[in-house]
Order: sequence, then structure tokens, then C-alpha cells
Amino acid sequence: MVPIGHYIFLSVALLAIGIVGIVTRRNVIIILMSIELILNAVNINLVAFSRLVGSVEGQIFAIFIITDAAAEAAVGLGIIIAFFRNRETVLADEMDILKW
Amino acid sequence: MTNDSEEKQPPRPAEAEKSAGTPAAPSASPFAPGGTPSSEAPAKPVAPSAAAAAIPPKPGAPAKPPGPPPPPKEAPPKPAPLDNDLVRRYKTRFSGAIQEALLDRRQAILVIAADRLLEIARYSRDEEDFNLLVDLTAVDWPKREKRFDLVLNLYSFPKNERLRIKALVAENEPVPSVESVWPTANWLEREAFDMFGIVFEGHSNLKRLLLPEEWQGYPLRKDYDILQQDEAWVRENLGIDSGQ
Amino acid sequence: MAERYKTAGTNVETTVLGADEIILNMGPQHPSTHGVLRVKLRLDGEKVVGSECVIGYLHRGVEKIAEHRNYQQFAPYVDRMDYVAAVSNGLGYCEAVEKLLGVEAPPRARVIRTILTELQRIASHLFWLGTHALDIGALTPLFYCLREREEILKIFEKYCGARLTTHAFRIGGMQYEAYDELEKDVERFCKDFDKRVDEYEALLTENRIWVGRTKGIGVLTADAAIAMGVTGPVLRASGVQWDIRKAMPYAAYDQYEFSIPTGKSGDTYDRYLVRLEEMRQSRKICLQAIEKIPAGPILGKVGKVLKPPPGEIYHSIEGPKGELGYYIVSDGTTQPYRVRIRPPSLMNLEALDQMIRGHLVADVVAVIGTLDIVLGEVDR
Amino acid sequence: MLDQGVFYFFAALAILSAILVVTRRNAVQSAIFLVTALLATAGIFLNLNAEFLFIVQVILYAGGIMVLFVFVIMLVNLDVALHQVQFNRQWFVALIVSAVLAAQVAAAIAVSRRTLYTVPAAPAESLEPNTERVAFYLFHNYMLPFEIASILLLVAMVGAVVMAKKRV
Amino acid sequence: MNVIMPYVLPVLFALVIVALLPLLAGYIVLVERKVMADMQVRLGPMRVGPHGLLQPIADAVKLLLKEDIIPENADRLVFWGAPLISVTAAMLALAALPIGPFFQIADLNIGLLFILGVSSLGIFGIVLGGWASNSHYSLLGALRSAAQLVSYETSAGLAIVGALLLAGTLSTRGIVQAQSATGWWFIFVAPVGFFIYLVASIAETNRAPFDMPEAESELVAGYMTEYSGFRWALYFLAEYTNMIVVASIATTLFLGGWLRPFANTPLFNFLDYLPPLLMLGVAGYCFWRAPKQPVAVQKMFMVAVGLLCIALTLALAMPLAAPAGSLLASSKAGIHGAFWFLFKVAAYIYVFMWLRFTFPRYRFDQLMRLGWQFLVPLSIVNVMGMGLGLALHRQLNWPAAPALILGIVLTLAAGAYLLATGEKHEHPRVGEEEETSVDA
Repeated sequence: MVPIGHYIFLSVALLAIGIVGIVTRRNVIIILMSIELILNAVNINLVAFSRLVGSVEGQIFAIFIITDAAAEAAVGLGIIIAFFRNRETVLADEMDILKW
Repeated sequence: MTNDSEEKQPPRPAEAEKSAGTPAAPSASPFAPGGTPSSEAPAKPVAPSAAAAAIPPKPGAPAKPPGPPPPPKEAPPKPAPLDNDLVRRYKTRFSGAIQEALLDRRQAILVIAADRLLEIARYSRDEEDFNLLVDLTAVDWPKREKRFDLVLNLYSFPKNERLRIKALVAENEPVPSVESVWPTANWLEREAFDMFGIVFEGHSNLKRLLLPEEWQGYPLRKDYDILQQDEAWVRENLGIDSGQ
Repeated sequence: MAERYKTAGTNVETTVLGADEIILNMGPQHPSTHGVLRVKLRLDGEKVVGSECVIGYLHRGVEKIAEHRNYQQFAPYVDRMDYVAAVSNGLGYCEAVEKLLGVEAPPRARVIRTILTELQRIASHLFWLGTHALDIGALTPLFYCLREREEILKIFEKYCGARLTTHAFRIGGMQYEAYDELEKDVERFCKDFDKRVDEYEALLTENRIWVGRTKGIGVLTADAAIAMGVTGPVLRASGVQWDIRKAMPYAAYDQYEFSIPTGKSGDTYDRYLVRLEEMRQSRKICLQAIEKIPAGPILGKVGKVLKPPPGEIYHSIEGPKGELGYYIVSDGTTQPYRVRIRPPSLMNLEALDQMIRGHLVADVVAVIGTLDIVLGEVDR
Repeated sequence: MLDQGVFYFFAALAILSAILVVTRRNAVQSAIFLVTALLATAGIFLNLNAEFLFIVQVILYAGGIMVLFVFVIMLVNLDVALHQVQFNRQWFVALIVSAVLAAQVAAAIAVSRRTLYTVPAAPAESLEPNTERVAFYLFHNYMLPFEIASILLLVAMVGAVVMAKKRV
Repeated sequence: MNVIMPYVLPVLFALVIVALLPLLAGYIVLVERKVMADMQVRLGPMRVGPHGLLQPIADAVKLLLKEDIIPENADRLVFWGAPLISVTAAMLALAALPIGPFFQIADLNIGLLFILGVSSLGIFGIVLGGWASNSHYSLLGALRSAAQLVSYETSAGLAIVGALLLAGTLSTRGIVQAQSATGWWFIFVAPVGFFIYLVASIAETNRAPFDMPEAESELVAGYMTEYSGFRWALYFLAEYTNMIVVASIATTLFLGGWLRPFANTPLFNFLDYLPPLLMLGVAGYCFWRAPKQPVAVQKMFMVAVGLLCIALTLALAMPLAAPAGSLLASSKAGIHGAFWFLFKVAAYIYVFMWLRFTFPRYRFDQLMRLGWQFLVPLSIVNVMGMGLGLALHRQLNWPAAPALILGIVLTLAAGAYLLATGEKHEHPRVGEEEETSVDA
């Protein structure tokens, strides 16, 4: 098996890229996608360590994270659609009032 | 799905009875002018054997005897004035507007004033039951003072009759649209506008129907040559010199 | 590029859109607009909220041409309008001119005209059925229908040498005497045509998907149909029992017994049933007609040069698609002063907008198919 | 040998596509690269003998969630979006955050350099059949979280429908 | 060397599949056209080669030589890549299918899930292709297609679950072995599941009567409208590969995979002679027709086809004739297994064609209603019915037959109920109540 440090590296790299995406992009959909990237980075870590110790329990957590990602994507995209219908935009910095 | 074919047929026997005094004899010329002034069947282009045909023939034995064709030489058909109940009703209702009532080849024609077209149309539909606007078109007579005949062909389902209403229209004279009476006039008036340039007032969407909207000229006018075309349009939109 | 194709222009109604609306341009090159019809659909999702037909792509100025041909010369042109029912077109035109002239076709000609016209009606309906089913996705009926239509076209070919644009009749009667086996051919065709119609019905009438796709689609009430000037099978499917063959008989229809099928709800399914039944009735007429074709001349007394006296005529027949009318004005010369053709397809197509509102795009196809339009006739 | 080659290939692919996800202007292309990144991750899972998770990743993440993303992108796809500025002016924030993160990781690695590279992995022969074990854990030890997750999904579903429905 | 060895055979198999698949897809198209022609009282392709036998090759050449048109406003990268995604996904799915007991690229322990998951990735090819074409028709077709695929995958997956309960494994090979062990193909044990899978698989492959995305009369060609030439051919290949995949899944799962009918009954061993006799018959027909071909080349080709069939006959007959225990005899399972597997796949695909030429097309909302309001509930009930039957059988020691029949009957009752209530929900005119408000 590849040393666990390389998995951590990969995981950190994906996490950093995801954070850069969240911070710099204006499009809410891409921000959501960056969040998916981050969740994915976590999964890699979990599975790698689960393999390291020879138990599948880490994978169970990964499954829960995927479930969570699915729920988050569904609700998040629903909000985006509702927002787009009202404001005709998906840019985060134009979502600046609480009520319309 | 099938229905009794005779159910909708009462008009025919009744009419045949009414027009008893008229050219019921099959041998007489069916096109004799003035033969039907008293009848109430001005728009009945039924063959003279109508009375015979009213009785359904036995299958296999056609009722119509193969007689000689009617002699066509008697008198050439030509329009004649018409004065029957229908025309009288129209005349009393719209005293000045009915300019002429004609019978041409057994088809009734009312010539009316164009400005009262809408009223007459509504009356025709509501009171006289001409509920189907079969056709609306125009004829161009360039030498006349009012160059266009606006022709409306009407049909009445209850009476099984046809009636033709004609209005004389000058160039650039707006005509009331009958779209509100018969919605089908929408496209027909657009076509008349397209082909003759007759402007219908009150039409919801008066633009060319068959020709492109930017086309110049009105093709069915008599002064529009058959080889003529909107060359500028053809060149610009089709990229060729001539559409011929 | 865009400049070149902007011919259709813009319409205020369709350019101002709601938030969720899109414009879908159907045609003029589209597999199921039956020719070069262009329908601009305003859609909310897939639901039609409005439509506009753009027609005229096939406009050839037939009415203008008529004014520059003499009466006989113009006759072949009418075959090119409704090219799936050329015989019917010819019949209407010839009868109209005959009336204008004040002559009448001899009985033998009239009976043969009736036979050929009814065959043409069957052929036209067959073609409609095949393409309509194809539009809804049933591939196979088309070929069954074309097989039977082929038989009819063969009869036409034997009679006058042409299959599609036949120019079968002449003013005053007919040019050609019927060939010897006409009766036999027609009888052979009619004998098992009933079973063939049953075959189509077996494929479609009870089919769940077919019923689901056609029932309640494109409903046209009787009042709306009359107001929109709709005629023919479409009108009858709305429950109006009106057929010019019965109401104002022409040719030899007054001699035969047949019934006028009508529908109840005026939806696509009813129109389908009405047309199927009409095919059966046409077969019945053909069978009655071939039993006794009167002997005698086939051409009435018309001169070589036709000069109808001044005046005008409106004559219409029951074409396969509806009331096919000819309004001819004569000024006493050899050429018509004005010929106006009342194309049934045009008025039927006009009702399209009303019929498809609130339906889905897929239904638009079904409704266009059920109207049985021929663009050659719409555009003329 | 082959194992390591596969890992480095997928790792490189994942990082490359992740970078493209956050840098492409066009949202659809971003989504495509995200799918690539997810599939690369799935490959890594397979390499780690986590077959069930691999297929969950493919079916659910790549096949399910991403289709949803692509759908939404197409629904809200505006031509104007292509001409808008796609990035805000927070590059320096991103830079700082990444730098801090890098520093942390560097520190962590420096501290535990020895253990990170020397811990032996469990031998492949000792692994139990993956799918069965996952099922066993899910329906025994983690039954309650599993049920809670299902309720979470239900709530999310209702929420998404309420949000996205046109006329309530 | 030891590292490489295990990969040799799978790679070889993979190469064989990738090389043969386009040809196979082409000939499926030819067969489809021939079957369609036969049902529609005509002949179908007759010109290229005897009885049109070379038509697929001519088509392929034509498609490859066509100009490659990319619309001006298309997203070039995505437009270029989308068909590849479709084809790749479809072909990957073949990796886990056991074509006979020996011919399989990889026997994964998640085999069936792998097939489902990978083939569902093909949807990206469709959606992205439709989007990249920058045309309303394409986009509508793509969205429809995606919605349809997602909807019917649910019921297909649930239908499969029913059979998986019986097999107790996800491995494709294991599933067939389970059927071999009991002697009952799962179609007889779970007929409702098979029916659901049949319908769902037609919908999933976008075939008539569910061919919404490419309903030519409405959306011209759906997501493929703007495609032409080679790229279009790739989509086509993907569609037919998908057909092979779903047919293979159904064969593996419900129709006993590579097993001969009545494999466990020695009485029916004579069926072993059927495959060679069948091929011999085809060969005989080819030889009989060969002299009647109009051109010399066609005669030769017909003879060549006949010889090919003779070769296949020999291949199928040799293991039967060879003495027991020899290497040839032991290859019988592999060769005959492959024959039966392909035979069943072909029969399944024939059903697809038959339905296509018989039925009109569903409307999109009707299709969705059928999927969500009939098939999904029915498949859930089916899983529960199977579960109930198996629980009665395995936990309470009921005999197998009554327990399973009870489950099936309950499922059928639920299906009848769904059908009866579904009728009431038909709204022909969508949103009738909103009609007045949109009327401008």
C-alpha cells in the first residue's frame, strides 16, 4: 500500500482547492461543487485509514458522508432554483437581501 | 359511430316541397334565370333531381334514370335580380345598406355597403343562422371606382343554404373586420390583406399570411404582373437574382 | 447567417415572454409538420401556452396562375394543391367550371367520377392514417396503409396513366373511357378492404398507448369547430353531421346509400374513428357504384374553346379533408377572371392554435397529424 | 507496484480535475471535471479494497448527485452568465487560507514524519469480504445512525421539493 | 511475470469485446431492419451484399467518411467528448458480464452493482451532448432522457433486488450458479420482477415505446439532433451496446445465464444437439440461396457465410463428439454456455424490436406517470413480496412453492390495484385549471 502520508497529501490538496473555490467563486453552484470536493477529500482520508487498520468502519462513515452530501446537494440546488426564479441570478454576492 | 344518414336531412325534402313551382322537372334547364324568385332556396345548387334523390334509392338500383343530359343551349346563364323572403328581410332590416340582390346560376348574392359589413355579418349569423363563414376573399376590378369586391361565402347548417355577400371597397378604404363574428375570418382576412392590400379595421393581427412580411406589392391585384416579384426582397433574403 | 433567415418577422405576442417561457420553433424542416409548416410554440416547460403558424413556404400563386391560363389549361394545376387527393381537386374544379358554363357531365361520367373520387378519399385517408400513426410512434400501420393505397394508385394508373397528379377528369366529363376491368379492379380492392381496415383497428383502436395519446387531445367542440370554419372529418368528429355529399349532392352521390359517421367529443381519437368509418363508407359507395355504371357518352357538349358567360359561381365538394370550394368569376373571355380556391386544410390548420393550448409538445404533433393538412393546399 | 502506479495516476487526475473545477468559467465544464475528480476518487477507493464504497461513489455521487448538478446548471444556464465576472476579489483571502493550511500540514508532517511513512497497512489477505462487512456494520453497529440518515434524506427530499416547486 | 499473468486473459477478452462490439451492433441494426421489414410487409435492405448482409459495413464506412459538423455556437470540447462518455460507459458495463462460464473479463464481487453504476454514467454523455449542441430540441431531448433514465433506474434496480434476494450474491457468476443449483431460473420464481425489469430496461435504453428522448416526430432526434457522422455513430453504438447490456443483465439474472434449458434434467440432454443443428440449418439455407444471388460476388459471399456457419457447427459439435474427459469435451461448457447466453440475449433483444414495431409512443408525462405511479410502487411491493416468501421459506420452513407463490400473488394483487386507481388520474390536458390564466 502507498504510505498513508500520500493519502493525507491528496486529501489536503483537494481540501485546499475546495476552499479556494468556495472563497473565490461567485457562482453558487460552483461553490456547492467545491463543498462536494471537500467532502470527497474527507472520504479519501477515512477510507485510507480504514484500510490502514484493516477495518471497514471508516467506510461506514464515508457512506454517511455521501448520504449527507446527497441531502445537501438536493436542498442546496432546490434553494438555488427557487432563488433563480425570483432574481434571475446565481451569483453569491448578489444574494444580499434577506427578503424579496 | 355511424348515424342515421337521414337525421340531418329534413331540409332537403322540405325545400323540395317549397320549390315545387320551380325547375323541379329534370328535363328543364336547371340554369334558367329567374326561375326561382319566389322560392326560398336561393343557394341550393342541388341538381334538378333533388326531389327524386330525397327518397333514398334502393341499393343496387340507382334511382336516377340514365336520361339524356339537359340541353344546355336554352339561354346562357347570367345574373338576374332576386327578390325573395330572405332578401326582403335583409332589405327591411338594413334599408340602405343592401344595394343589390342578385341570383347568378341559382346562387344568391347580396351586394352591401362595406361600412355596414360588421352589422350585417352579425345579423346573418345570429338571426339568419349563417353560422359558417365558408370563405372570404376579394376580386379586383381596377377600372371600377371602388376597385375591390370583398366576397363572403356563408353557409347555414340549419337551413342548408348558401349566401354570398359582396361589399364594394375602394383602394385604401378600411373595411370592418368580421373576425369577431366568425373567428375563422382571422386568417382569411389576413390572406385578403396579403394578396389585395385590403385593410381590415379591428383585426387582431393583420399581417401577411402567405408571403413574407417585408414583401412589397399585392400579387392578386390585376396590375401586378404574373412575372413581377419583390426583387429587392428576393435578393436580400434568398441571395438569388430572381425567384422565377 | 441570421440575417438571411429572418423572413418570418416577429410577433409582439411571442416576443414578450413570461419568466419560464421559451419559444420552440417547430419546422419548417421538421419530420412531423407534414411538409413545410412552421409552428412557433410558446412553451412553459413542455406545455404549450400559445402558438403561431407561419405558412406560405409552398406558396406558388396558383390563383394568380389561373388568371393567365384558360379554363382547360388550369385544370392540371389544381392537382398540385392537395397532392394526396388530386382526383378530388380535379372533380371540384371541373364541376365548378361546368356550372359556370351551364353544362352537365353525362351520367356515365358522373358515376365514374364518383368511383374514382371515393377511391381517392380512401387513399387520402389511408395516407393520413399511416402518417398520423407514425407521428404518434406506431411505425407499422404506415406500411399497411401504403400497401392498400398502392392498389388504389394502380387503379388510377391503369385508368389515366398517372398515379399522383392524375388530371383524371375534363371539363364536361372525362377524357378517357374507363378501361375494361375497372369494375373488377375496384371490386377486388373493395372486397377485402373491410378486413384491412379491421387490421388497422386491431393495431390501434384498443391499444392502451394509442388511446392514451389520442383521447381527450385537441378537443374541438362543435361550436368552436363551426366558428373556426373547420369542415370535413374534423367537423364531423365534433358531432356535426354534415357532409356536402348528402347536404348538396354532386356527381352521382344522390344515387347511393351511405351514412355520415360522427364523433361525440371532438378529440383526436374521435377523428381517428370517424376517418376509419369514412373509409368503410367510401368502400360501400364504390361497391354500389360499380354495380351499375350507366352506358353512354363520357363527355358532355362542351366546345373546344370555353367561354363562359360573365358571372360567377361558387361550387364546393366534400374533399377528403373538408369542404373544397372553387369560386370562379368569369368576364366572358377564355380565361377565368378570378379563381379562388377554398382550401379545407387552411381553415382546419387555423384551429390548431385553439386545439393545442394547454397540451404538451408531443400532443402538438398528434394534433397536426389529426388535422390531416397538406401544405400544398394550405399555401397554394 | 501496480497498486502504487494506479494510486498516483488517480491522485494526479483528482487534483488536476479539482483545480479545473474551480478555475473553469463555464459551470457545465466545472461539473464535468468534478465528475472526473469523483471518479478518480472512486478509483482510489477501489485501490483501497473498498469495493462497496467505490460503487456507491459511482452510482450515488457521480451518477446521482452530479446529474442533479448538471440539471440545475442547465436550468439556470444563462448566456449572460458567460460574460459576467466569475471570480470575486477575494484572492488574497484564499491565498492566506491556503497558506495557513499548508503551514499546518507541513508542521503536522514534520512532527510525525516517521510514523506516517512506516506504519504498516493491514495485509490484504486479512481483509474480510467488503460488501458483507459493510452491510454487517451498517445494520448492526450503526443501525441508529443509518435510520437517522434515512430520515435526513427524507427531510432533504421534502425540503428540495418545497424549494423547487413552482407554485405552492 | 507473475504480476502480468492474471491480466492477460481479461485484456484479451476485453480486446475481443471492443473489436467485435461495433460489428455486432451493426448487425443488430441490420437484423432490426430486417425484422421491421418483415413485420411491415416489405423486404428491408437488399442491395449491399446478399440479402443486405453487408449493409452494416457500408453504413459504417459511410458514417466514418461523413463530414464532421460541429455547430457554430456549440461548446466544442463538450460536444466532442459527450459521445465518448456514452460509449465508454456502455462498454465498461460489459466487463462484468459472464458470457459463458469461462468468458468473463472480471468477476467482481459487486458485479451487478458495477454494471448498474457504470452504465448509469452514460447519462452524462446524453445530457452533455444535448446541452453542448446549443439547440432547444437537443436540450429538451437530453433533459427528458436524463429524467427518464433516473426514473426507470429506480424500478429496474428494485426489480433486480428481488432476484438478488434469491441468489444471495452480487457476483454475476454467483447468480447464475445459484440458478444452476436450484434448477429454477429466476424468471419462474420472480415473474413480476422480470416483467418490471423488462419494461424498465426498455425505458432505460430509450427504445420504443419509451423512445421519448429521440422521438423523431417531436424532437427530431432528441439529443442527437445536431450530431452527424462518426459522433452520431458513437451514440448509436452506445445505444445498441446498452441494449446488449440490459439484455445480458436480464439473461444473467432471470433467464439462467449460460445454462441450457432444463440443464439439470438428463432427459433433455438432446437439447445439446440443438445449437450445432441450428447452425447447420443456417448454413444449408445459405448454400441453397447462394446460386440464386444475382452477382458473382454475392454468390461467393453467401457461400462464405455458409462456410462460417459450418465452422461454427463444427465448433459446437466437436465437444459433443469428443471422448469424455478430453480437453475438447471439457470445453463444452464454455462453448455451449456462450451459445445459450448469446441466444437468450438475442431473444430478449428480439422482444425489444417486436414491441418497437407494434406500439405507438408514450407521451412524456404518461411515461413518467407509468414509471413513478405504477412501476416503482409495484417493484417495492415485489421486493416485499419476495422477502415475505423467502422469510416464510427460510425462517419458518415453509415449502418453497407456496411461500413464493403467496408473495407473487400479493404482488399481482397490488399491481391490479395500482392499475385500477391509476386510471382515475389521467389528465389529458395538462393543468386544465390553469388554462384561463395563461390565455393572453
